[in-house]
Amino acid sequence: MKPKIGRALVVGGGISGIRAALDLAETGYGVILVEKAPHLGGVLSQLDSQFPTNHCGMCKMLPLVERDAGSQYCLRKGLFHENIDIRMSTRVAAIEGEAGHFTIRLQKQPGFVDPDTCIGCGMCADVCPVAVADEFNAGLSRRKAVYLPVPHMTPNTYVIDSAACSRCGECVDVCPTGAIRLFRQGRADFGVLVVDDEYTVRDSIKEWLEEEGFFVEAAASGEEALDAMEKQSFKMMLLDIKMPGMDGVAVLKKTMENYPEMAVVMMTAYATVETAVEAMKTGAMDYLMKPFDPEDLVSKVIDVYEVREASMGETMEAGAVIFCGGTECYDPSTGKNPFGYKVFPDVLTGLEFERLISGTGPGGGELVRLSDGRPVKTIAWVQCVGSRNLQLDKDYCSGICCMVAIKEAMLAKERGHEDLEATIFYMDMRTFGKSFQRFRERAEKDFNIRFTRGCVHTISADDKTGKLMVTYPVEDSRHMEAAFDMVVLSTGQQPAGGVDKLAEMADFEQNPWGFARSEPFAPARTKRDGIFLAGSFSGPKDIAESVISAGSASLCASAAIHAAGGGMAEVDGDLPEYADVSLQAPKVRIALCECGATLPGGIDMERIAADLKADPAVENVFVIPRLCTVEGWDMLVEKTKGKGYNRLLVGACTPYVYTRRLRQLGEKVMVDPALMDVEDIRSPAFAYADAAAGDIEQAMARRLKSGLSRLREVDPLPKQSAPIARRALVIGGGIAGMTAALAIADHGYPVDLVEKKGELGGNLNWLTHTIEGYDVRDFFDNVRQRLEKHPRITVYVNSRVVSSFGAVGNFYTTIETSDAPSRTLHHGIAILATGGNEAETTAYCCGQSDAVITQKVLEQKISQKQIDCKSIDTVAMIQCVDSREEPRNYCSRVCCTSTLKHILHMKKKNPDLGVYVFYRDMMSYGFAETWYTEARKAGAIFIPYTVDAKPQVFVGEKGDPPVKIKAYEPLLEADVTVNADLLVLATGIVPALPQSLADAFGAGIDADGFFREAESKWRPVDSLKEGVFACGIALSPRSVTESVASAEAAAQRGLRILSKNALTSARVTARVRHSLCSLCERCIDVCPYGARSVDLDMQKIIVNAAMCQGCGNCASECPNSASVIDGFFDGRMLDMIDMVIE
Amino acid sequence: MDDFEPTIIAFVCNWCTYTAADLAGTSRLSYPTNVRLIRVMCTGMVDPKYIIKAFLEGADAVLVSGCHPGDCHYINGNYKARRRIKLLKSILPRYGFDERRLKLTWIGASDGIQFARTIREMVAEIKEIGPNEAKHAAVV
Amino acid sequence: MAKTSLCDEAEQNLQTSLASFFKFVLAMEDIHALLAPMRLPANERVMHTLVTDPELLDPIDPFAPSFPMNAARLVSRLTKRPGGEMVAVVLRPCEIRALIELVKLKQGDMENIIIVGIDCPGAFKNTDYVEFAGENPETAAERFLAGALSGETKFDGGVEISAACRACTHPVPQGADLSIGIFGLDSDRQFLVSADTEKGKALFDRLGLSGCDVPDSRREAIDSLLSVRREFQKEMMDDIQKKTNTPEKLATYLSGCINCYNCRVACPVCYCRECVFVTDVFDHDPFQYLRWARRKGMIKMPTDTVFYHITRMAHISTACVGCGQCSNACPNDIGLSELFIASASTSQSAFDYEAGRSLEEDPPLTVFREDEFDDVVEVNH
Amino acid sequence: MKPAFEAGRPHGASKNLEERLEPVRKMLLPCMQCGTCSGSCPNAWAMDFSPRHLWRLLLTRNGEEIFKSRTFVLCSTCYSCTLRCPRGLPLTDAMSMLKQAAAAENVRMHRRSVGFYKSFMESVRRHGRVREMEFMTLYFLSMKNPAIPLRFTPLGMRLMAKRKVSFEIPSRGMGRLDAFFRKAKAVEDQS
Repeated sequence: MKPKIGRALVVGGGISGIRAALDLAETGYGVILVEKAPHLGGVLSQLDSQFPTNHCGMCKMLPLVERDAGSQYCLRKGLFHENIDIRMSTRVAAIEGEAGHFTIRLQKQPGFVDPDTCIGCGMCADVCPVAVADEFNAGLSRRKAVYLPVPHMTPNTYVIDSAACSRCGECVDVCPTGAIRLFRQGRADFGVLVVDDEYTVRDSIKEWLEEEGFFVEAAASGEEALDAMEKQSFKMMLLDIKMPGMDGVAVLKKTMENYPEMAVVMMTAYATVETAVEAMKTGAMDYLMKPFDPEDLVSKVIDVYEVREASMGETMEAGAVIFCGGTECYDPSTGKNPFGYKVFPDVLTGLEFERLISGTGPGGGELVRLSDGRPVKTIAWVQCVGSRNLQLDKDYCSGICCMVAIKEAMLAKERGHEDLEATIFYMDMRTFGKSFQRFRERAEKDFNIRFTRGCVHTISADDKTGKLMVTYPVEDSRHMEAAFDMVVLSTGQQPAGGVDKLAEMADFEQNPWGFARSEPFAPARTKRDGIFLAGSFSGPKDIAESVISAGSASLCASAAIHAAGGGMAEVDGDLPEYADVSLQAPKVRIALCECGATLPGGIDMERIAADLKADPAVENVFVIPRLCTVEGWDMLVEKTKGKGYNRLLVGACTPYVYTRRLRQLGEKVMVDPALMDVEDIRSPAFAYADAAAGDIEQAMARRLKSGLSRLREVDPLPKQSAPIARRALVIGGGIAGMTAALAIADHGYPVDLVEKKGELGGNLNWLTHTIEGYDVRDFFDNVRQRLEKHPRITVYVNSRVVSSFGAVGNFYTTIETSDAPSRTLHHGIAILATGGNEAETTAYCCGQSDAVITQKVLEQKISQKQIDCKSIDTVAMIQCVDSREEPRNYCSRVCCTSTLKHILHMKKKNPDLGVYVFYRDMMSYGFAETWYTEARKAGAIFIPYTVDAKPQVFVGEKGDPPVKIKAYEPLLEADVTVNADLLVLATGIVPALPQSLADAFGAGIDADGFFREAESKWRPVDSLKEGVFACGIALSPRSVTESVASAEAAAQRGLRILSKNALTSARVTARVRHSLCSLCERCIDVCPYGARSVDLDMQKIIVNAAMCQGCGNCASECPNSASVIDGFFDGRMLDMIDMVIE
Repeated sequence: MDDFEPTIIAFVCNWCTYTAADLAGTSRLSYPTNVRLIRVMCTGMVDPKYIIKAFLEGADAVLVSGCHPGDCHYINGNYKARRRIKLLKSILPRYGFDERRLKLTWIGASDGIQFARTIREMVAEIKEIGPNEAKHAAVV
Repeated sequence: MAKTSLCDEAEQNLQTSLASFFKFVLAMEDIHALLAPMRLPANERVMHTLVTDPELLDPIDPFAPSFPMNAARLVSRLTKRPGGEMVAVVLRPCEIRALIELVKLKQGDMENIIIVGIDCPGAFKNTDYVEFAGENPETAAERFLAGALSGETKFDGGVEISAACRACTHPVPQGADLSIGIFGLDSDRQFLVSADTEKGKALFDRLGLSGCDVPDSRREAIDSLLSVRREFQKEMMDDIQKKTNTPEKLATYLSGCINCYNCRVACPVCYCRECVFVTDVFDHDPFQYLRWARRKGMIKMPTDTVFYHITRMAHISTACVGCGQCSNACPNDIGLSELFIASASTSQSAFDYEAGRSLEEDPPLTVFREDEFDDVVEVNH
Repeated sequence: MKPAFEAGRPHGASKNLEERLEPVRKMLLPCMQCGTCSGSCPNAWAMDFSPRHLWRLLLTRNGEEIFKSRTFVLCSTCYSCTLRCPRGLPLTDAMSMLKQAAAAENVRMHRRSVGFYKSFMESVRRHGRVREMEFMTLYFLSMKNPAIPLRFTPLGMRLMAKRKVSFEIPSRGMGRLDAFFRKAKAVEDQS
């Protein structure tokens, strides 16, 4: 393991938090990942299916190089990485200091179940008498007060919902491992002294507090109290004011002198309130007026206790902090609730719908009406619920709901009743991401999902049919009523609760919409250095953009830590040298955990042990009562100290838990952890709960035997490692390329930047300002200056890549510069940032008249002051020119915002200017919606058109208006004519990524010419070929700020590799046994990662161990086991099959 | 044979179906003990040899189960697995290994219920078909 | 359009005119060697021989009913690595088809060879050929063709054309550069040369062959041969199906197997350098054998014989060209070709694939489409 | 189909009406034509244009069409649209402003409705509440058409039978609303 050169704090364990943590961990930093919920995954732990596959795929985020450092299982089960320290149920209480050197205080929520001891048997939930709505299933089902927060986590331990728990203690009695401590240790240490002369008062208070687990003493007088304090230490005193002898105030004074830390609450009758108030000046914390409610008193004590506990929270240091707090869904039951949410049971939110159709959902995935359990045959989605709503002060678009609704409709079609009809009611279908438009069309054509433009305004119930009646306008001003079995509200995103408090605590700002505010052109930065933002915490984002933003934030965090000199070194010692046992016969020692007494009755571990001993490879078998306890683990260490064996098999519960611990054990007893394994023998007892003990025993034995067979074959081979060139090549000198180059160079690695044109900047050369009013030129100048001065960046203008070969770590790329000899660069990674251009068009008379221009020309004319807005009367604009229909069937994402920007600019210059915009769907996603509203407020008229009835444009003759646009206005149900002085066309973006360049690096190109990501959501800037990344417009159409984010993310992905001296293979990696290989190259054909190649000179198949992910497709394709996967050798697999059939 | 309890060998992919099986376990969905799980990294790793071996050793059915199309952790291993199953389904029935004894399913990580149901249904179906003849015959 | 020419030299018989034709071919400047079946000097066996001197071509004997091995393997050796010279190779149709499969598996290369395919009336098993050739191997081809071309399958001494050949539905070469046809002609002296590829046509022109139409009699002869063969193939497959349709019957059928692996050595498309069954994967420990024996009460030794044959089907049935060499090679006379031909017919049709049909078709298991074969996936929603 | 408007040269109403429309238009600029107003309007069935259509006409400067429409006259001021508008627009106010514009500019087509409103208010002003007989009389007089009262006779008879229309002259409210009306007048004059 490499030295950790610093540490970062990631706050929030949703997708962006996981991504940011992994990015930093893979780069070698230590990460503390803090999540306030008791599980990771954020909202995605509740969503099983994501566009575009409509399944999952989250695991594709896991590390690809040095895989062994991280978990190798479904991310829904949890996350493990040796550099990531995960803290669940924890909040950040304070952040002090400055970038590079923050001091952070964490506060853990009180937990009643010890996760290290809980074995997830569920006996507690069985006896728990309290049932409440289950938030995991969006409240559609019920759970107990002691429950599993998510069903699929591993290890999955129970937690207690403190608010719901009645403290009855049933679970404590039944817990087989004693993991539940309802009255936690902490409270027993928290001594409370009750001082009152009245016996009944002090006795009942004592009783109430003891019930809550506190340690309580009572004193009948001031003198007694002072005595008691001398004998024992108390943290808190409840003190009566009016007492015979020494009164409360006197006791208080004395106490404050001797025990200034003591929290004193005065108890007073009405008559002495003033005294109590006076007492607070003396040092009392608070007062309670008699007679008081026991609950008030108890909660006051708990408050004091928890505040004190929190102040004792853990303090740690970190160089940077990334906030990934996500968002929350709008709750439609608040406010006017026009859709009858929670009034009609069949009106659901999107999240509820997804839970309903989930296999882990309340009905096991059956799509039925919640009102009467009948199958759903008609279902409607209502868009923009809690979004684009000025009344709710939500003048933004949540950006994700359109695609989510399409996905959900497809899922309903796939999983629901065969005749199911799905309708989506929308205002603008915002398919603004890569491939979204085609996805929508697939939904329409292949899935027969109906898209109806119209804002639903009323939902009522038809008592006779039990159906919901949905009323909506149709475009010709009439209203339609349609009946549905179920209505799903596409609820918008809103800032996560508590953003304001976090903002105050961490000193970052909020934007006008309440989300965390990021800096101009720096989407991950806040105004406070070292504090960064990722995911939808700073505004609604889909998964791909969240993942990109997480990369961007981790890059910034890494830069901050790097700039501060690396911070606290946490250098691990040398790796222990284990003896080479490859020539010894396998001798396996087996440890079996009895799992307390939780296994079903009649299971005899000794019988299993005897069965195993029959195998000659088994050296010894011993049983441990409970491995998960400290004593149990010590016993294992003790029992594995002796010699005589060379492999260790442990039969216990969840194997995932043990990865880290086995490593420690190995170091202690000097047995290579690679020769140790844990076999799960606990789940047969769950899965076969109804079976006879003998059957379960057999099932457990079979598992152990298969583990045995696996372990017997394992020979730890020396890891292969190959040195790498720690240098980057960035192709394209636009904003994305420049940003990526700077990001990498700032980390100390040399960068070659190749630009085909004579100057850097790309599209920044003509953009002047953003819609927010930020100056693009200033920004550009800044970046360019920094880049040109940077000692580690070499810029090659007028240059292009001629050829490239090699693989991650070692690429050799030849570039050609005009008027100079070509040269070959040796680099470890490549970033393609070749950008794109505004598309050219001949549609709508473009090119026939000066009055018809594109957006880019307009921007240039405005900046060069060639247009006098005051001298013209009317401007028309047409959106989606040649876009969102074949062959260029994608949304270019930036044009609608550009249109709004131009409108607002021109309207500012000339408020009387007539502006008419012909559009299909205004893609003013996110906060751009506000500018859409502003443009309307400025008086622009927006007229929708469809592909079937596009506007017609006529260029004027002499005397006529310069350009005339005819179109159909659906609301007026009439043809309209706009006589305009200027027509501006939004032609969209075309990529500039040549096929030959992509081929040279083994990168893929999609149907539209953009870079093909390894995975559109989970690996949005990677190529399938490791070491090749893309950013900016080469990836997909995006704004300047979005390009910066993607460039930083791509740089971060590259730094992961450059930060290593050499790339090392993982434990499960493919190898070729050359003496058996016939060079048929079928393995090369089936390798999805391009990790294999044939070396014709050597007549060998070469496996790039860093690129190989160990999927084993090569091995199963190879007819004679010449290609093998370490850990899955055919001989072992066959033996294992044999073993389990027995 | 009333007391016939089929033996089912299930090759499950590490990412999806293994997780689903785990989930079925932790959700305490009970399913028959007949299934013997063998975890593989990817269904694309399941060599036809393994399946043939299982049948010859007397497995009454073999299940290969992995990620849904498009979801394979390794991009496309499940598609390749599908071809291999297609191949075996064209060969094995010739020699009396009923086509229904070999199944390929896509069971995602959160489909614990489907996993349990698939096993239950498979056990019921195989009970109808009866035992694999190779179980007792000296066929190796 | 193919170019065709009828060679018909009145004063020569088929044997001698073929010899002169191939001498002419080998005399071409850019053809450096010829690989063709020749009677070896001892005059007993007909084997593929690599000839560089045209004068030595007299004993060339491509139509001898001898098929000691599938020569695709030999062509693979000549072309597997770069640097070979141009060789003309004389191959039976099944050899060409096997070669095409091997080239797809990178075990050979077409660039430096000219394939001269021949019409194939079939051949005897090795032992039968020796019997049939007897004292006069030089007349064996003539005697054989006299009967075979008129539909005979049984010959003097009770020898019979091998089952695989009788079931073969590809008697006419496909994928050859030049083809030598004898079906439907006067086989005593006539043969038809046709060129199907660009390479073949160029050679055809340089050989100065004159063009002609294909006689109708040829088409008729081929059709009738095919219908007889298809019928036999069906019978054969039905028969094998009956004999092996349960695991136990299959085991009985294969009971003579002694793990000699001759069949896979003889198989032209079993291209592995070393069969997996002889690698460490099957290097069992003694207690494993006992475990198996205990489980089933008894096991046949050597073990892994049924396993081996089914695995071999999984490995090569999509590439099997039905040449019958497996049967030819079996020391214990197991009818392996029947088994494999039947299995190949289902597995190849499953993928709409035909072994040896075209170089353009990828072997079924090296490719996939996202949208296919949903029939083998259980749907569970 | 006749072009509904030509940009730059809108089919405006008279200059005075246009001036009165301008503040309404400005008020409704954020409208996004979602149609929630139309959907929630209980009188929409009787309207010639739906409220959404009306606002669209307003925003596209088709003033002439607006005053040909009876839509705003049929607004019964229930405020459903205002309550529900996702843009939070004061749609009911906008309807009232249109009514006032029609009254102030004495738009021919709306004279009857204006007369109705005026008669109603006059009766209220006089008595502090509406006096049905007087209200009817005032309304019929303002119509200057003797046929109208005859047309309403059967309805009147039925209302009288049910004692919905009274001949009695209540005196308690007389003059009590004067201050109220004076203030309203002053506000109107001011604006």
